[in-house]
Amino acid sequence: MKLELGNIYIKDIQFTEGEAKIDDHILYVNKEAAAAAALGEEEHLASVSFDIAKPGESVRITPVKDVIEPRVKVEGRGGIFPGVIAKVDTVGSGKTYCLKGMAVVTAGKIVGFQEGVIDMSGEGAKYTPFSQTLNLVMVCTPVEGLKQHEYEAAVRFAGFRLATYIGELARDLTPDDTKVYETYGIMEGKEKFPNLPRVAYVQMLQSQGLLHDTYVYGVDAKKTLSTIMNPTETMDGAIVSGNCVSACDKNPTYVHENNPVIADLFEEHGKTINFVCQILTNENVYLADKMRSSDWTAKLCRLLDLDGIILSQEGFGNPDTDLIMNCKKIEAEGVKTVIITDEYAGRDGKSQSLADADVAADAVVTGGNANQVVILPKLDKVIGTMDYITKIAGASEETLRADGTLEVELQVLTGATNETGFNKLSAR
Amino acid sequence: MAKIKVVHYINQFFAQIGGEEKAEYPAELRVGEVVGPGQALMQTFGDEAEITATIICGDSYFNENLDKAKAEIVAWVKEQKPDVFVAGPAFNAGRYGVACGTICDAVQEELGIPAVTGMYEENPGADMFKDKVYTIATANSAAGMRKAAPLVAKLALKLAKGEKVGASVEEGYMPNGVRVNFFEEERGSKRAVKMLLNKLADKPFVTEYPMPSFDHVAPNPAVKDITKAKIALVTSGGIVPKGNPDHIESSSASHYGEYDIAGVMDLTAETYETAHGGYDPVYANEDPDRVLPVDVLRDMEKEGKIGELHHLFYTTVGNGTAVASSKAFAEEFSKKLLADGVDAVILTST
Amino acid sequence: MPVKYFILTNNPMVLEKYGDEKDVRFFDLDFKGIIEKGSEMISENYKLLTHPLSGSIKPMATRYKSMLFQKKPLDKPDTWSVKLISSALQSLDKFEDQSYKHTKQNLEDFSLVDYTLIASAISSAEMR
Amino acid sequence: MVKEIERAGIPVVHVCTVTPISMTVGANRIVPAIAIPHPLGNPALEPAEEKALRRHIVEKALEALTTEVEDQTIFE
Repeated sequence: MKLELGNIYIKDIQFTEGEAKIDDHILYVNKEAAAAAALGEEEHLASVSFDIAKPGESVRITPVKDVIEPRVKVEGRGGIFPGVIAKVDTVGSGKTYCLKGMAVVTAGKIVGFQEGVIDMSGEGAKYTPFSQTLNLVMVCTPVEGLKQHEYEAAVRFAGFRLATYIGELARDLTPDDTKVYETYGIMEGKEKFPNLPRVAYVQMLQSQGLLHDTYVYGVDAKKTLSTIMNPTETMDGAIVSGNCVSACDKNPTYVHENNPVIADLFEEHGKTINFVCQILTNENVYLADKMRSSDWTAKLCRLLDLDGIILSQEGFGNPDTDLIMNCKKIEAEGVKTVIITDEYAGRDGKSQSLADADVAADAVVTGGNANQVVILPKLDKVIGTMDYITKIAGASEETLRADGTLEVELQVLTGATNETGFNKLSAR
Repeated sequence: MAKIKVVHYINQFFAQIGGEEKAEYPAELRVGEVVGPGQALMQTFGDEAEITATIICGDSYFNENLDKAKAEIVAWVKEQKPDVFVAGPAFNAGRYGVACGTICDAVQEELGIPAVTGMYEENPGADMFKDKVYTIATANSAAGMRKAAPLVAKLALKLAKGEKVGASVEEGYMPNGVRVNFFEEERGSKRAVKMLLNKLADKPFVTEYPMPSFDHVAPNPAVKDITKAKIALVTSGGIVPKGNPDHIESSSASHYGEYDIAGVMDLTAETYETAHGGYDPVYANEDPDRVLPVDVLRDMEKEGKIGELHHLFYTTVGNGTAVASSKAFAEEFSKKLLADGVDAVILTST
Repeated sequence: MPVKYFILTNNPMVLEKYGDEKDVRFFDLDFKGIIEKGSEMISENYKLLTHPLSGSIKPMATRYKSMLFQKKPLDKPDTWSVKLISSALQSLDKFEDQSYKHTKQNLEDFSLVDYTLIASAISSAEMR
Repeated sequence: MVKEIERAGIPVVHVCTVTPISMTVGANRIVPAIAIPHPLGNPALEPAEEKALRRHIVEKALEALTTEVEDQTIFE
């Protein structure tokens, strides 16, 4: 399967009364048109409002629900976000354009305590990757008396509709640069790279229940057995986030679209490794499901005759158990594993980082201790609302200090300790 | 601003007094003198810091007269009032490494002065003290001085100035169980791919998070003949003689009790009670045997089912007591139990 | 075949939703209390069926926790259950006690999230 | 405490009410006790019966001390 990604580097975002377009790398957004596109026939949202946050500005976005990169499929089967926005079809081949350097950010109170913070400048900006993107922020207001999970779904779909609408503006442009990604059938790959180690990416998807869900072609990962797919499918939005918890280590849709493990494995593909495929597995609450999913994942690794895998988890505590089970069982099949995780070692860094451990997990990459405390400066402007800040997981009682600064744990910063290795933050 | 004051501790060898044959060299304070590796430290200190005194002590003298040497040296350090205390580096010299760790720990605990040392990872002093004292990881011989001295000196300056200490891999000290965040050159996924490539090629790689081995202590062999064994009782249920003579706190105990039950056949409400504040004390006060089974063990002793009930029992309150303190209590009284020839322990907890 | 279970919880919503048709054992305890109650159940040889740290809401931040246990006790404590609950007990102290967050609105949200987590486990247990 | 006693080379049996905590602190030989306020007794019983119950637990403890174990074992 071969996919050509075309990158279009957005230099600025501006509102316009006129027609929405991308001209000379500047995105012009017409608020009414964008609102109409985002709302569609959605009756659960009373209104949406837009704002723009640029790197370096004294701006805080909170509470943040999801971060999405606008893309458009110009050639090949299906469309962006298959089974969610586009109809179900096998994506991952042909040609897709991505609007780089920008993101659609959805904000709004869903479950009072969960969403995270993006600071565009100051101490917090160092830790969240989304302080570096031009953010088109959409604040969603629910209709009266809407139930949380209905509101979550409404904001989720509004975000995907907006991102797709913005992506369409690039359909007829010419990308600044392109990159081709190609994977082969099992036998074909073996013939092409007979003596390169066979490597796959095993991605654990958050799937514990409402507000903790991930969707693959629109299907809730909780109900699936472990499966395999082509890594290029993720580049067309095959995996999207429905996740509302623990801002620092949940995978926003942006990370699913730009999965760093996939990108860095492709770098080595055909040179030092044969990047065979991607394996998806879930993180359910029910212990027997954990047994079944980790058994199934290890079985797939054996069936594919893999030599090595990279395993990433999403979230903390419950998934630590799946992470260790997957690692143990895959290593037991003779397949060498490297796991990527983050840590909860307490504010003083002295507690045990993971809720489970095993000697088999001898190769670990860490995205840092999410309990580390940081002081966020008082920023001039807030997009969204501030009254949840003390309620966001990790924020403590004295969070909002007299001088307006915020004393919080990294936990509250969206993407700060991402567990797919998206950032450079680490710990020792 | 005034220069940072440093006191440097070295052994007889690095003070060019002699090798093993001079290991009995008694502790000596040389004020205003920079000796041996002190010179190497000074190169990094530049004009930011100065070694105001060097303390020299033979490795045997130190380890054989532990309390005396420690007291002497801590007193000298107290006098000198340095901003930071540096010991070694000891490389792979075992007794020297243990001496460096011990004295640094004492200086930090008793004087509150930050300390730093350096040694090879397999030096016995490393495992003993790396979690208490910043210990720069060095090569296994003095050939590693050129690389080690600057690291020791830089960390010493940082500690003296009260600056935030970075992660172990940034500053060169041995991981001490405290996880510290920092920014790598490459993103996590890139590091993961490189690690996998090394692992696939059976090349060495360094994990970024060593799995805790749960510090599991393997079980001791079973008691061969229980009818000849001396059994001791220990409890975290807080059973103490009536009136709690040693005032063991009802929670977060700061010490443990050692009490003699020679001739005591049964714990009664009149003679013993519980100091434990974490549970309803009525039943334990009514009959302390319900926590510490002295009555049953005395019967068994008479029937020859056990060799002997040790006349001393050890007690503390488990409620809220810091893990580190109960660990320290047990380390101490276990030595006494061994010295008294105890063959096995029954530990009761609520 | 579907597992026979009972629900241990301190979540009023779980009691309200499942109270009359399922074996719900409700204890009005805080987060630490219900985890300790779970630990007692395990020392009475009941086998834990769900992960005590389910939900990425950090321990001590949320107030509610529901757990499924196999109805029939085993003859001695189940090792995996013991391991999971003791790791949950241990992880309690590395999180600041955030019970100040338990405003009325938040408690409803915590309650809902815990209910949905146990509901997803119940559907697995009943093989629905 | 139990780990330090074991580390010192003295076989030790931990009579503890909440066995998970005993496992967590690393005990290798564990005997479940009756209840937190009265681990080796039960006030509801007659004195003679209660002492017999206590004896039963102490015998279990001695059995644990005289049994070889590889890893953490609960003596029911």
